[in-house]
Amino acid sequence: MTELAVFGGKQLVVLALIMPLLGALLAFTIGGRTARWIALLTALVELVVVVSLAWIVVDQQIVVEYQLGGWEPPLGVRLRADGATVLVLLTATVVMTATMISAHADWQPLPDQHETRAGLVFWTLLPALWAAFNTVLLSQDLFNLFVALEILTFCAVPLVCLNGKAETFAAALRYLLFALLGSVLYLLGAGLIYGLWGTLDIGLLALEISKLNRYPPALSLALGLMTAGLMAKTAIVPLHLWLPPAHAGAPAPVSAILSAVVVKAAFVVLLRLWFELMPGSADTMVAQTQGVLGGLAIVLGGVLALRQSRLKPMIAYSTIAQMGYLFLVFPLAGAASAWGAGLLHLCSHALAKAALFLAAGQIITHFGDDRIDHLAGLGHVMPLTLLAFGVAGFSLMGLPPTGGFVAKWWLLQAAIETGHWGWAVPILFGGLLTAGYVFRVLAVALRPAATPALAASTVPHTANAMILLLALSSLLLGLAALGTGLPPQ
Amino acid sequence: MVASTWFGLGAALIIGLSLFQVIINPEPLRKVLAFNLLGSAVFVLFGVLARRGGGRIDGVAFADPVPQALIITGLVVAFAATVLAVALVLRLLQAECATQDHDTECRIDD
Amino acid sequence: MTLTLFADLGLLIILLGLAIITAFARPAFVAVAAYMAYGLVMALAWVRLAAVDVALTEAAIGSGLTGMLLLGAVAWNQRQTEAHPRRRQIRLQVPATHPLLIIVVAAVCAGVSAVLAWVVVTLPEPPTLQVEQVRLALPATGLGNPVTGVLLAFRAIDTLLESVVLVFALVGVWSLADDAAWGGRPRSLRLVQHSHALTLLGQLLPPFGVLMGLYLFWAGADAPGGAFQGGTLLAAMWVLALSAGLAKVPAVSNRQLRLLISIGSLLFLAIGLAGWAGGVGFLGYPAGWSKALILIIEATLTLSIAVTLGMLVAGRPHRALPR
Amino acid sequence: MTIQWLLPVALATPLVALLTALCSRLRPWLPNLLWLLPLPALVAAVLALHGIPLAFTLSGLSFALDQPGAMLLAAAALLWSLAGLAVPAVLDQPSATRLSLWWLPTLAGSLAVFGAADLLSFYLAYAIVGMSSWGLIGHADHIQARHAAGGYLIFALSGELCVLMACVLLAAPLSAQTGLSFDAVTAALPSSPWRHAAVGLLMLGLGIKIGLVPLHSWMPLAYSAAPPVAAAVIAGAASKAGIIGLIRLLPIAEGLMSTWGLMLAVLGLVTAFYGLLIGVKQRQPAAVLAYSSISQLGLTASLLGVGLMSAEPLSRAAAVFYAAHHLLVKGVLFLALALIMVSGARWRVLLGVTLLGLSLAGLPLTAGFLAKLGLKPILGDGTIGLLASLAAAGTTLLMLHFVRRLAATQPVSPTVLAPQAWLALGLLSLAALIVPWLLVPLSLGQPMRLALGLPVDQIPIWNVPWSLTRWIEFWQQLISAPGLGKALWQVLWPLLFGGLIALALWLPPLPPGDVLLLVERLGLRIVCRIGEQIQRLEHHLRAWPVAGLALLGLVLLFAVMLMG
Repeated sequence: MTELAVFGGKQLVVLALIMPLLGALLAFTIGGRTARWIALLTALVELVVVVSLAWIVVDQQIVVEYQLGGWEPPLGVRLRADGATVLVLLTATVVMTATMISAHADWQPLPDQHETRAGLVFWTLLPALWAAFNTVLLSQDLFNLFVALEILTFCAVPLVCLNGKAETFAAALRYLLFALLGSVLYLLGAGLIYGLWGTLDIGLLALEISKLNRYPPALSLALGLMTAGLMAKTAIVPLHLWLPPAHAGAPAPVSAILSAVVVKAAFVVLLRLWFELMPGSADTMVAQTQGVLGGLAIVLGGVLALRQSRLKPMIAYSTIAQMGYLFLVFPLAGAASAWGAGLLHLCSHALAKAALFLAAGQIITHFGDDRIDHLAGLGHVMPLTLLAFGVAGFSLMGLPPTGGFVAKWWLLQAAIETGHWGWAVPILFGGLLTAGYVFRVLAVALRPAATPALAASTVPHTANAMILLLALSSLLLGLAALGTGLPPQ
Repeated sequence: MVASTWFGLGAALIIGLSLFQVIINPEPLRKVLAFNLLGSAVFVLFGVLARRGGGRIDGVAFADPVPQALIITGLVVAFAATVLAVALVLRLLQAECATQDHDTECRIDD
Repeated sequence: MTLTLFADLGLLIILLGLAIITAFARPAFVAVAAYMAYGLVMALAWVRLAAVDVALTEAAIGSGLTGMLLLGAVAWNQRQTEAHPRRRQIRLQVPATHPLLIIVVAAVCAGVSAVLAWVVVTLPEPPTLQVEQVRLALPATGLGNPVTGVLLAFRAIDTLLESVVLVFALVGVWSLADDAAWGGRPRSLRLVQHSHALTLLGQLLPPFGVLMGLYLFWAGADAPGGAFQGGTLLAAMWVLALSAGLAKVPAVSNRQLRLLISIGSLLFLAIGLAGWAGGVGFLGYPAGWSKALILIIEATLTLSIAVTLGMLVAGRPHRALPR
Repeated sequence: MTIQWLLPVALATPLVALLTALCSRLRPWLPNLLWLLPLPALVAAVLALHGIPLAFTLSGLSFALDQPGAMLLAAAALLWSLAGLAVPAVLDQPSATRLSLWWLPTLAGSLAVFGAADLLSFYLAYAIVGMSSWGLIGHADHIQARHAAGGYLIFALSGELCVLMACVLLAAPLSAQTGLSFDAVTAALPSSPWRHAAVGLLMLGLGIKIGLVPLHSWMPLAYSAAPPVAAAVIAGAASKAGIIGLIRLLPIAEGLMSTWGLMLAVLGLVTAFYGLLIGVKQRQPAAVLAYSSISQLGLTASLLGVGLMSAEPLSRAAAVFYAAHHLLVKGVLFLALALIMVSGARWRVLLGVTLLGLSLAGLPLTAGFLAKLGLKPILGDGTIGLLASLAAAGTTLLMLHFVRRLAATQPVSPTVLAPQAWLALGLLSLAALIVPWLLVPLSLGQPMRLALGLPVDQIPIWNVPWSLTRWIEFWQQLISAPGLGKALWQVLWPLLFGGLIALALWLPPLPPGDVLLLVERLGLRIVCRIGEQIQRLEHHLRAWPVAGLALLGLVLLFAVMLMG
């Protein structure tokens, strides 16, 4: 009974995984007006759980492992939380909680209604998506990861077309089909790996692979299938066809989650494959190819973001560009700072991008227009929202002392350390493009309005507070990273 | 070559076929169908792996149970995906018909 | 030996033929019908691969339910096309792709097939799989069927997630409803207005089907079968009754319905959590209790799966409930 | 008693004030507070000059005030405070409020850049001041301002990225033990394998900031588009971020970079003359001042270049003084322009402006004379010294031209200004005339002794506490120096020469921005075309078959690569 009395790291790992799952199931079962409160309560409990877990892992410098059902791998499935995992877990928790709180007033039933469609779907699928994301982070089993990634997709797709607009159905279908294609390839790869060593546990596989001098053809094909399949889910150029319509067309809180959290899931698995299964793969041709695609994404995403006329597609293309930065981690993996840079970029982008999308949502609702050329007077009407937008934008640009800056700094450092100078070019050029589209919005928004009689807006304080919180977290993350000292060892 | 290997070769062939359809066929329902074919071929490959690890006890053939369990889970997940995709296609059809009735253009192939 | 090899090769050739028809037949009806046939033949192939549990699942879900779903969609598509002759086809891409592109895609697909085939042939011998580990660990669970052991004990987390996948997929399908129809019933599944044959079938078949389904679940502990196979069979019977017009599809706002749908996963989760109290950790079963607990989980899962699958086939709510 | 809290308070004050802007009720009060906010920094700087070390570290960012930093900080804080005093007088209420929102971060960055004690904090402050200046430049709501702000942004960002890359390169050879302090950076640089890239990128990035030819084009456009009161702080204080960067980061004492030094010296001199030549052809007074800034900053850069070439640490001292002097004088000139554009020209103001303008050229008895004198021993009597003298002649010419253009400035509707504006101008002028004299013993002591032929004592240049007795002693020695008469003539002849040319010449005007305008139109068209092509490419990539093909292609590619 002592296990129940004191929640140690092991219990917290399990709770972090099942709390949102339980919340989603209860929200669905009870429904009505209660669904929202169940989801919000879940978020708060999960926040406490994850913060405690992070505290334990960071404070005691330990790696928490948990064998589900007590079955040891290769038979059973293992959960594992190390420092990097809890950082991403914490980021996702902050993003999720803030998004839920800022969206708490949306899709409420009318007085004579029992529940609304969008309300039930949102408050059920968002915790479900969260549970899936946490599973992706914590699970050490390749097949379990597949199931979790699938749940993530199945929850994200209906959320994309939550507003019921015709064009979002097409976007959602496109998203679903391409994500499925990626999953099938991943699954095939996982199967081949099982055929080689009879296990799906990443830790055991890493042991087996480290014994090899040369990869057998089955392993090569499996890794190729898994890598490409996961890349399809991260929307790296040229596999990004599904992202812009889905992320731009979804309701703003959903877009925030999709861009901040969902695309990161597949990337985390990719990091695991390449850093845990095959350490020292930085100089392989595959890593170089991934880097090239990353650079391509930075340029393509940045240019396309600059050429959008509306706010949300602009932010969606920005996600494509920012995912590009993450892929530069692979060719730079030889440097000590690359891993930290990728992780930090992932987290600070998540926070900043969520803030941007939520701010865009408030702008659409309360300013009534998201055409960038029509935003004049926004600074006067919604100063706080614009401030948050600006701070988040600065983090994307990599202005100090934001998290984006420190990540970029470490990436550049990695480029120098490994002697691959060329990678500095897309990093720096991408910053220029990012600054271009962020300042383009700020420049218009700070102009006085053409019609001076714009009333000060009535953006709910909670929403503004959450957006600011997200933007400032991205900033604080940078300060905290700076505090840990440079360069990371 | 044992029979299970032949099944593996067949699965490889069906995977190629269905991948081609998934990429080339423009009709969403046919894409979904091709996905199912693709998924089933991938499961056969799993089955071949399971059979390789099996054997015979008292004259009854048996296979590695782990891939079998994975296939059962995978089949259910694939069914969920199919349901969702078909529901989306039907909803899209309905939306398309509605716009057709109002005689307005709706671009979705972009 | 050679005789069975010939039989296997014959099976394989039939499978390939049906796959080609599924992939390339022009009329969508033919393709779907070929796919259903493919599923049934595939069930045979699974038996040949010594995977009877999979064979049952493939026949029930892979061929039966999926086929039914696709057939319905194709029929609806055709009806709509006839009703709206000027309607544009929905396409996710511009159909007239460049011939060069088609050739390149074909070449790359062939490449994937070839590499896969090569890999299959060159897999290392002897295989290192988990047959032994499962056999050693199985007695602790009190089960006789190793597949059920893997599903509900060793990899219980997968099965838990798999059961919630169905719930969330259902929410996803429902989410596509019109706002005005929310809370209401899905479209009636009745295929024809009044068919004595169907009514008769709907009345005759379900008792046997339900019995068979319950047997599958019960047998699953020690012989091929289990919650998913049993649940699917129950669902199929329910759908049959619905299409015969013998029962009404419940409204999506129905509390009992929602509880039925989620009870399997919730109970699974609850028993998993109770493992902490039993000192065996999350998703663990205390010694001696495991078979009983697994049977309880399987029973509720069978029920939930049956209801969920039935509702999935019924689709999104269509008509609002009268206020 | 410890007063270590003063420095963090001084640097954070503007940012805290910025937070009050979040409250819409407090926001209209901000412009009236602007003069107050830099005062803690001024106090901190004066204390630091008196030998009280101030420093603090926050989350890996360290700040400290040594004497060069304190000197520039004192001058900058003075300018920011007095210019801030004038803001509510020359702008209407809503406009001043909007300006304040950018004024405050620029102020914060501008003060912090002088106090930064390591690479990271320097880059942080440098980026803040660069980015927020954008808001000051684009403040006015007309197409010219937007255009100028856009141009500024492109230049500033490119510059900042170069500086960022340079900083990363500078930090690369350092370890966690040594930290990122400037001393560690300059010490590690000569042996670093990346030293040439680092110094080159540094010069490129900082060169954009201080407007070295050919990276100067943004400056005239920006300064003439910005409200003159904002231009006063940008041209005066913000541009010195580039100078302090060169002072801090160039490994001058090491003497291993003579090629780069020569390049910087030559580029600086070219810039000095280029600014003069184009400047005298300008009609807008703000543009004339902008070209004058280009020229003066070029001269400062060339001073540091010579220092780098000959490993002469004194060049830093001279550059600090030169920059501090320019900071105050340029502030006065822009502030005068700001007031005159509202209320019309007045002869008293014009007289003062003439005096201070000629101070830039080295008019005896002004502080500029001291600055020029300090250059002499470093630049020497050779070609570079001669060229510097000629530049002074040109500056005379340019300043007289500015006064003429200023006199011709007619406000659209002359308004009576609040007295605080004139008070600000008066105080700033006094400061520009007097403060440099106070700073001389600390910074120019040894160069001036050299220039006047006095023996150089062994007192270290930096970190001697400032005190009145020391100051009087210094000047007593200098006034009795035998070389004073010769030095006076050396500084005076270019001034007279320039004045004579000014009388003789009359030149047709050129538009501000020169090269930029020619490149811009062509460049924009090419960039737009490239953008269109990329968009088209992306559209094709998003077609389903292409994406599917790419996916399978990657599978095969990766598999083949891994099989090796």
